[in-house]
Amino acid sequence: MKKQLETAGVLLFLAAGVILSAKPGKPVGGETGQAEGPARAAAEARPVSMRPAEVLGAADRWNDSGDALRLFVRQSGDPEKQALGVLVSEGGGSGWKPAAAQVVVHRDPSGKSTGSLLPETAGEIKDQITHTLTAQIPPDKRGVSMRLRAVTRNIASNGLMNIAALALTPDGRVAVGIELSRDGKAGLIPDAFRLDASTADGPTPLPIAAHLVFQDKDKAVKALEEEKISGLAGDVVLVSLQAVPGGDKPFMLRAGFLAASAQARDEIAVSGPSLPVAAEAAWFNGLRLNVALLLAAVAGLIFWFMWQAKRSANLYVRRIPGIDAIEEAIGRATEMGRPVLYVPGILDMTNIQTISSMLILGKVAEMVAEYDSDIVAPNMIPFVREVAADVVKQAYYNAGRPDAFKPESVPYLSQEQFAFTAGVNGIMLRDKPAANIYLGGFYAESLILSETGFQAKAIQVAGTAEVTQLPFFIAACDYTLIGEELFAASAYMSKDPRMLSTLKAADWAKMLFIGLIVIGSVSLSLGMPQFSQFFEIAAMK
Amino acid sequence: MMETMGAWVGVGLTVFILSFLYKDNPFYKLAEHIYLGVSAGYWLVVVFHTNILPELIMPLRESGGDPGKLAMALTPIALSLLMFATLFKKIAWLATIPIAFVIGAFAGAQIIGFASSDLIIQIQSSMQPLWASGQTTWREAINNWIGFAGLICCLLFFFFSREHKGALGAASRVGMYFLMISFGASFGYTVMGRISLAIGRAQELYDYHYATLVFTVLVVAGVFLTGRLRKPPAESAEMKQP
Amino acid sequence: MNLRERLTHLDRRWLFLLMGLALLAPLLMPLKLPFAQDRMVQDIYDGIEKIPPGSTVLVSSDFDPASAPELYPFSVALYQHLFQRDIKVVVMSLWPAAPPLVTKAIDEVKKGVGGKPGFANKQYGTDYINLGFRPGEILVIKSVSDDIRSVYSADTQGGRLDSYPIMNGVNGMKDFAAMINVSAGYPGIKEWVQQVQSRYGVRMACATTAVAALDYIPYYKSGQLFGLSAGMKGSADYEKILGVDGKAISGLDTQNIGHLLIIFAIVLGNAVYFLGRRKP
Amino acid sequence: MKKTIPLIVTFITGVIMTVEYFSPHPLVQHPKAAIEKWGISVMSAMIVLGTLNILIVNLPRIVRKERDWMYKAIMVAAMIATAGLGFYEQGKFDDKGSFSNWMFTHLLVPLQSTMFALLAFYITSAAFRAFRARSVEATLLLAAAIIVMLGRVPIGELLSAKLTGGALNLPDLVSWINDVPNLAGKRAIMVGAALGAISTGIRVILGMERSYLAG
Repeated sequence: MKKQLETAGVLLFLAAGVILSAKPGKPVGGETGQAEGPARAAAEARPVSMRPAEVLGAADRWNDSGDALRLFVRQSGDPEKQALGVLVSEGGGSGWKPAAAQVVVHRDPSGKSTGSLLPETAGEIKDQITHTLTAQIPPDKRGVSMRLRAVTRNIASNGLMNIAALALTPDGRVAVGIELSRDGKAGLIPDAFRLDASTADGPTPLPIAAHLVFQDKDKAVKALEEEKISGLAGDVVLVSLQAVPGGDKPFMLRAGFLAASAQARDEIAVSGPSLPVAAEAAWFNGLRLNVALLLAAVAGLIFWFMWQAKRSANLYVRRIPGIDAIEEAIGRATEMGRPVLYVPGILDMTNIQTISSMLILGKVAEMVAEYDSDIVAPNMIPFVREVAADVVKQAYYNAGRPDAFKPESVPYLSQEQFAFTAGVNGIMLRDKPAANIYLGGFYAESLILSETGFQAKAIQVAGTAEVTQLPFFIAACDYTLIGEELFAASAYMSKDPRMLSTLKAADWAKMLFIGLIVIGSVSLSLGMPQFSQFFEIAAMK
Repeated sequence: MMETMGAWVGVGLTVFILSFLYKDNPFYKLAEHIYLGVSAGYWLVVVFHTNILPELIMPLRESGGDPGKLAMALTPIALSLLMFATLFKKIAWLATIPIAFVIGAFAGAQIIGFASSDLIIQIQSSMQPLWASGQTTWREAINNWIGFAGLICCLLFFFFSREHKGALGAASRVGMYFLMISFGASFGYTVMGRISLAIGRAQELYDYHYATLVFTVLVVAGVFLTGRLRKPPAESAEMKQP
Repeated sequence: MNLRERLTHLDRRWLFLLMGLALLAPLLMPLKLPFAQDRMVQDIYDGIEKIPPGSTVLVSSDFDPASAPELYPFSVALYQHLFQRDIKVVVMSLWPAAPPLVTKAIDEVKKGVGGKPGFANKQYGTDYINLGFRPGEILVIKSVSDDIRSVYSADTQGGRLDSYPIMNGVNGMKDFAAMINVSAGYPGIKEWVQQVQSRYGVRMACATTAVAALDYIPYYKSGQLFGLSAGMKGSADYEKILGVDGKAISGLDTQNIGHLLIIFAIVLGNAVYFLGRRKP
Repeated sequence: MKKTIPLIVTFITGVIMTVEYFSPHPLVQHPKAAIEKWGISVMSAMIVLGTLNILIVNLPRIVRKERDWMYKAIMVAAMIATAGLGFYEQGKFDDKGSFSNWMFTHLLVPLQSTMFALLAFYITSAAFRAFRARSVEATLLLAAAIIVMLGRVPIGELLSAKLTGGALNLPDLVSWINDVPNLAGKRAIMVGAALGAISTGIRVILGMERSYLAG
C-alpha cells in the first residue's frame, strides 16, 4: 500500500510538472533561456555611461592571471562625482565584458551618473597605478586631444605577459592603434583591429597577439565597417598585448589614434611612449582563490578522516543494499552449482570505476573461493585482464585455496566492444552463470548484457558511474549500485580504513556543499548576491 | 566506377553485419574481422602521420644539433619507447614509468577540472532565489524550490556514514525518486539515440536497394548452404561466440 | 500454448524485424510532421548569430561514423551557419575517425546541400582549416587551449600552421570567439568544459548524442554552455531554425514510428510479465 | 625500485598538473607544457603498442591454425592492407579519390556504423523482454522515459496536443523534466562524481592508489 501511495505521489508530481511547464507566458527557465541567476544578468547588463570620462588607472595586481583586469574611470572635470566602471576580461584577450554588478553608481536627479568607489578599492587604485602617461595632440592635428593612460602588465595563465594599454577617444571620430617596441623606435601599427607583430616595421622577435576591444565590441566593429565611428564617442578603448616574460628588455607602448575612414587612416595623434614595462611572473593567481579554498577544504577533509582512520579504525559506514544482493547472488550460485559471472566493465585501469571494480572483484573472488564455487571474469582490455588475474589469484590465495585458481577463469575476449559483448553473452548462454555481476564502467553493452542475463534468469547486480547506462541496469537488473554507491561498495567491502575515510570525507564535503547552497540561496533571495558571487569562477564572471 | 563499387561493398558489409541479428554466421564474422583489421590499420596510420612523424620525429630532425632542443626532442621518444618494454618479460616493469607519467598528469588535470567545473560552478549555480522578487517570477521560484529540495535530497541519498532512517531516510527516498525521474529522462533520450544510429544505415540500404536485395539473397542462401539453419534452441543462441 | 505464453517466449528476432520495418517504412512514405524547436538549440543559433563576422571559431569534431547519423547533420548545418555568417572555422578532432568526416561535411557545404546555396568561395587555409586528430585526450585539450602549435605543428594536409592565413594570430583559446564541440562521448564535452570552458571562460556550445545529452544539462543551466543540441532531434531543430532541409529532419520522421514501437514493446512486455506473475 | 620510480613520476607530474592551475609562473608553466606534450607522445605509443599486440596475439594463432584462424588471417590482412595503403598514401584519408579515402568511406564507415546500428534492434528486444516495472523506482523510470520518448518526436507532440485539446504540450513538459527534476538528479551525481574523482586523484598522486602498477 505504501508503495502505491508513493508511486501515486510521484506521478502527481509529474502532473504538477504539466502545470509548471505549461505556457502561457514564457517557457520555464525564462526567456533568456540559459540565464540562471543574477550573475548572468549582470554580465549582460549595459555598461555604465562613462562619457566624457577619464581613465584613472587600471589595477595591476588584480590581473596577474591575465584573466581579469579592472579599470577605474571617473567623470572628468568633477573629481567629486566619481563613477566606477569595471571591465572584466575572459582570458585577458578577447571578450572584455562590462561587469555592471561591480559598479556602484548613484544617479542624481539631474541624470548625471555619480558614484563612489568602494572604500577598499579606492585605496587599491592609489597604490596600484603603476604607469600613467598623458599625451597631448599637437595643435595642428585638428585639436583633438588624446591620452594613453594606463599601461599594465601581468602574466597570463599561459605564462605569457599581458600588457594592457588604455586609450581614450574623446571626440569619437578615431580608432586606435598601438605600438609595441623595445627601444621606442618601431613604428606605429596602423591597423585598428588586428595588431600583429608581423605587420610591424621589421619583424618583432616576440610572439605578439593583440586585440582592440571596445566596450561594445560588436558595435565598434560594425561602426568601423560602416565608417560610422562617431557613435563611439567617449568609449574606452583597451588594447592588450601578450609578450613572453623573461629577462628581456622592457617594452614600451605608444598609442596612436587614426581617422576612422577605412580607406585612409590618417594619423591624428600619437602619444608618447609609455614608461618601460617588463614582464614579471606571479606565483599565485589570486582570482582562483575560491577554487583553491574549496579544493583545500575537500582535501583537508580527506586528510583529516584519513588521520582519524589511522588513530581509531572505527569509521561507521552504512550497509549498502547492493552488497547484500551480491552476497546473496553468490550464495545462490553456489547452491545451484553454477558459476558467478563478474564483468569489470570495458574501461582501462586508469578509470576509477575499474579500480573500484577490482577491489570488489577481490572480495567476490574470495567469497567464491571460500564457497568452492566458480567465477568467470571476462575482460576487454588486456592490461585490465592482467590486473584482474592477479586480483583473483590473490583472492584464492587469501581464501587458502591457491591451487584452485584457474587462469582461464579470467579470460581476455576481444578489444572490440561488440565482439567482447558477444563473447560475454556466449558465456552467459553456455555456462549459465546463476549470478551476473556487472561492476565498473559500461557503455552501450549494458543493455545487451543485462537483457541476455534477464532472459537467462540469473540474479543480476550492476553498478556503474556511467550515468547514461544506469537506466538500463535499473530496469533490467535486480539491484543496481548508482554512481557513487559503486565506490562506496568497494570501500565497504575492502574494509580498508583509508577507503572508508574517503567516503566519510565525501559525506562531510556534501554536507558542506548543502550548507553553502542553503546559505547562498537564502542570501540571494534576501537580495544579497555577494555570497554566491564569491563562488563564481574568474573566467566565468 | 570506384564509387559504385564502394557503395556495393558498403551495402554488402552492412547486410553482413545485420545478419548477426538473425544469428551468428560466417558473413558476420567476416565483416567483423575486416572491421577490426581496418580500424586497427587506420589507427596505426593516423597516429603515425598525425603524431609520431610531425611531433616526435620532425623535432629531432629540426633540432639541428642544439643539445637543449635535442634533449627536449629525445625525452618524449625515450618515454614512448619505454612503453614497448611490456613486450619483454624481463624489463616489462619499465613500461610502468610512462604509464605512471600519463596517469599522474591525468590525475592532476582532472582534480582541477572537477573542482572548478563540476564542484564550484555547480554549487554556485545551484544558489537560486527561493522567492519571487525583482527578476524572479513565482513560477521560477517554485521551480527553484523543487530544484533546491531535489538537489539536497539527491545529495543526501549518496550519504554513507549514517543509516538512512527517519528524516534522512525520507529525504534520501525523495532523492531517489528525483534520480529515477532523471534516469527515466535519460532513458527516453537514449532510445532516441539508439534508433538514430540505425537510420543512417536504413537510408543507405534503401538508396542502394538493388545491392541490398542481392546481398540479402546471398546471405540467406549462404546461411542455408552452410547448413547451420537448424531450429535454434528456445533460448536465443545466436549470440554465441567463443 | 496460449497467447501470453507465446509472447513470453517470443523469439526476439520478430522484434528485430518489426524495428527493421519501422525504420524502412517512413523512407517509403514520409510523414513530414511539424515539430517544435528545442530552446537549447535555439540558443546555439542565437549564440552564433552574436559572433561578429570575421571572428574565428574553434570546432572540435569528436565523433566517428558510428554516431554520424546524429551528429553529421549537425556538423553540416553548423558549417553552413558559420560560413553564412562569414566566421572562420578551425576544426580539430580528439577522435581518430573524425577528420575525413569533417572534410566531407565542409566539401558538401561548399557545394551546397539541403536547399542552401553553396559556399564555393570559401578557401581552405583562409576561411577554414582542418587540423586533424591528435591522441592524448585531455592533454591535447589542455595544450591546444594554451598553444595550438605545441600539439599541431601541421594540419591534415601536412602544411605548417604558420603557412595558413587563418592561423595568423591564432595561438590559443583566447583567440577564438567561441568553441563548439560536436561530441559523441569521451573525450568530449565534459573534458572540454572542465579543462577549457571553466578556465578560459570561452563561450562554448555543444552538440552531442541523445544518449549523453541530459548529463550535460547542469553545464547548460550554469551557463557553461550557451547551447546544447541533443542527438538527431537537436540536429533537426538546428536545420529547421537555419532553414535547411537536411538529413536530420528526414531522420526524425523515422523516429516517430520507432519510438511508438519501443513504447508499445515496453507496455506489452510489462503486461505479459504482470499477467504471468498473477497466474503462476 | 620497480614501484618507487613510477610512484615518484606520478607524484611529480600529478603535482605539477594540479599546481599549474593556480600558478602562472613560468617555472610551473613550462614543465606543465612539457608534461602535456610528452604525455601525448606516450599515448600515441600506447596506440601503436595496441596495434602491435593484435599482430603478436593473432599471428601465432594463424600459424598454428587454431579455431577461426581464417578470420584472424583476414583481420590481419585487412589491417596490413589498410596500414600499407595508408602509409603509401601518407595518411591522407580525407583526400577524395585516394585509395585510403575509399577504404575509409566504404569499409570503415559502413562497418562501424552498422555495428552501432545493431543497438537500435537490441533496444527493441530489451524494451519488450527486460524493462519491467518491478519496483516503484523502475515504474517511475519507465513513466518518465515514456513521457520523454513521446515528447521528443513530432508524432507525440501532435498526439498530446490533439488528445488534450492543446492543454498539454509534451515538449514543454519534457523541457520541464529536463530542467527541474533531471537537473537536480544530474547535478547531485555530478557533484558526487567530482568528489570521488578528486579524492581518487589525490590518492593516485600521493601513491596510495597504485593498482595501475600491478600486472
